[in-house]
Amino acid sequence: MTLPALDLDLDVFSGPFDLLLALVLREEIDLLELELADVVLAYLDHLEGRGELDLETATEFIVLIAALLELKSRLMLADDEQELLDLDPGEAAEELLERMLQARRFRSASTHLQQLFAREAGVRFRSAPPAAHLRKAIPAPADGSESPAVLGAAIGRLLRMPPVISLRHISTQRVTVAERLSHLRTLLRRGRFSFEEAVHGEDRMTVAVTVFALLELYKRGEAWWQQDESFGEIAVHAVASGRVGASIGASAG
Amino acid sequence: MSGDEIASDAPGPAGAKPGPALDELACTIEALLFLAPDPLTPQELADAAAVEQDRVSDALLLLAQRHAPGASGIHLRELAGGYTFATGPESEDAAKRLFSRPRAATLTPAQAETLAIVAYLQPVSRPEITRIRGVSADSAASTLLERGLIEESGRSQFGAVMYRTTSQFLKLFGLNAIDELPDVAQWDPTPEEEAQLRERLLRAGEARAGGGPAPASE
Amino acid sequence: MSGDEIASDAPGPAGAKPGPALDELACTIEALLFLAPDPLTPQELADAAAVEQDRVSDALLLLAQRHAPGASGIHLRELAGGYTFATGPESEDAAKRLFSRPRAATLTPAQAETLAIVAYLQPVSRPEITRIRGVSADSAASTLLERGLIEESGRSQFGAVMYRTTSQFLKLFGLNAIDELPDVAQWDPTPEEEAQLRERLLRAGEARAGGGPAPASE
Repeated sequence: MTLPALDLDLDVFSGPFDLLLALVLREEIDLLELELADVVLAYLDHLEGRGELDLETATEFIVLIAALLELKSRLMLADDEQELLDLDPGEAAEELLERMLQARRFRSASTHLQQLFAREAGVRFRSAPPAAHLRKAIPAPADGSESPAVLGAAIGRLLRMPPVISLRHISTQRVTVAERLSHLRTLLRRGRFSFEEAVHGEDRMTVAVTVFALLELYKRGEAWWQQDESFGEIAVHAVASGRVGASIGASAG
Repeated sequence: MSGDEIASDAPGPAGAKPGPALDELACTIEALLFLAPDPLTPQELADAAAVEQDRVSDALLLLAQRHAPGASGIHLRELAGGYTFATGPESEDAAKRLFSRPRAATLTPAQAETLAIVAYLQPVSRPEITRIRGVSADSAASTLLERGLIEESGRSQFGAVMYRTTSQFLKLFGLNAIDELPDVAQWDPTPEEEAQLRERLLRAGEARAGGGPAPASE
Repeated sequence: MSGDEIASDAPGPAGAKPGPALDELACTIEALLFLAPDPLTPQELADAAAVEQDRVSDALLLLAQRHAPGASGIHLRELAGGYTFATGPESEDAAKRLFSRPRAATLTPAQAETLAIVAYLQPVSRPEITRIRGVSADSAASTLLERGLIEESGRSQFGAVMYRTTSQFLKLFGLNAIDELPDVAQWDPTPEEEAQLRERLLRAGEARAGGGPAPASE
């Protein structure tokens, strides 16, 4: 199996994993709408269905999902992210714990609400309007009873710009598949390079996006790769025209 | 829990007749007549309760006694070939007082905002209002239309309905003409900005609607 | 469940209690509760009936007996800060057949969670809800708005629209007031569980700081 073939059926997306990644990276799917835990569960189900663990794809999956998690947490933390990055592990754990407890609190409260709602099943209210002659008794508010200042104040509130969010950190992190594709293609002109060369010194997000760009190259028949042992060097080869196929089938599974 | 029915042993007043007890079917028919906005025929009642029509007739007899003038404030009426509940003349004065009490909260925050946008920018389209507010203004706009405070005024070049305020609006706010609206300057957070009010409102609205990458800022 | 059940063991009116007779004031209050679309407070009832509030309380006690489950298909309920009439589950099958639609859609988990956050933290903004849930609440919030369970209540200092629950919410969830919801802290873990959780998080944090590969745990 290849990871991209992992089929997902989620609230906001249904289709193969690689398409999901592409849509997230192109910002066509809002990462905040995506329950990453569901993606992990789908993957575990898939593994269980196969009955064996393919280390290579498992590693790939972990790298990609970790990248998504990191990206998502950045999105969620946004403006106070800088401070959080400076936290020591203890403080970070406290912060995370507080958030987990809060989420759990309201998840339990929602269960309670569901029970209240179920207890009221079968209760109906009359919705017929009162008779016309009684409705006529409803008085119109007096002339001049509203203050125009209410309208001016509303416009004032609407004119207020939201505080500017610092994008400094995120924008330095932002890396697109297109960029990584062109980087890989440059390297490919040599015929062959190692994955380590392609991502040397880069952050994890860039590594993840590079993996994705590599998958894209493979899909388009421009490259194939080879890894002789787990966690060993990954050698990426350009596909000479005319020999698409055979060696790919052998090495990219 | 207080959502439950309340009960007590208060004795009934000496003179009045309690009317007959209701069986299960009569209770069901009573519930249906209470819920339905229009009269229901015996056939409709029989179908809903899944019983024969003559059993419905028996139940209606019980209900007619229970809901007779003097025994209840809700009367069973036969109207247009069907049955319905209605209140009688003896409670009309109280009903008129009930409906004529001044209503609290004349404008909700969403309505005030929508009305302000229409008042200051008119004519303005619904999509524009939504862009400025950052959230839908549909139900607020519908209520304002119903209350006669805004009205349609043609269509934009893209076919969206445009709104303007009405003379009813001027009366409610004690204005002689729309140019008597107060100058926004005193509420303007950045009065030094030169651009048109409309343009500035749209820009702020779009910034609120997610110019940023995240739900940050709260 | 079907009407057959009703047909097979209909108890004669002999067994059921008719409830007390209603005096004139109770009849008037009964009429007012029938006419009003929303729950009425004892004060509103007293004003409309032009009597003292303690007389209204007596009348409500009579009505509570008359309109108790088993005695009537129309039940007196204390909801959303006032009194109102409603039908109960025993007539739901017949009502479903008559109106050919179920009473109300259920709540999805996302809607219930969003509603819980609004109910406990109101007024609360959409970005705040998203932050707590960890996933966007936009579509859930829109549905709750459409269903009249939440409504706008002004804007935060940063310009985000804030939400609160409505009296429709209280009505549909069988609550008299929002403070009838249990303290949210009751669902917090025990101190031991919390300590364990903290320790696990700390270990994960140290592993991460130590430069190992990021553990993919959410």
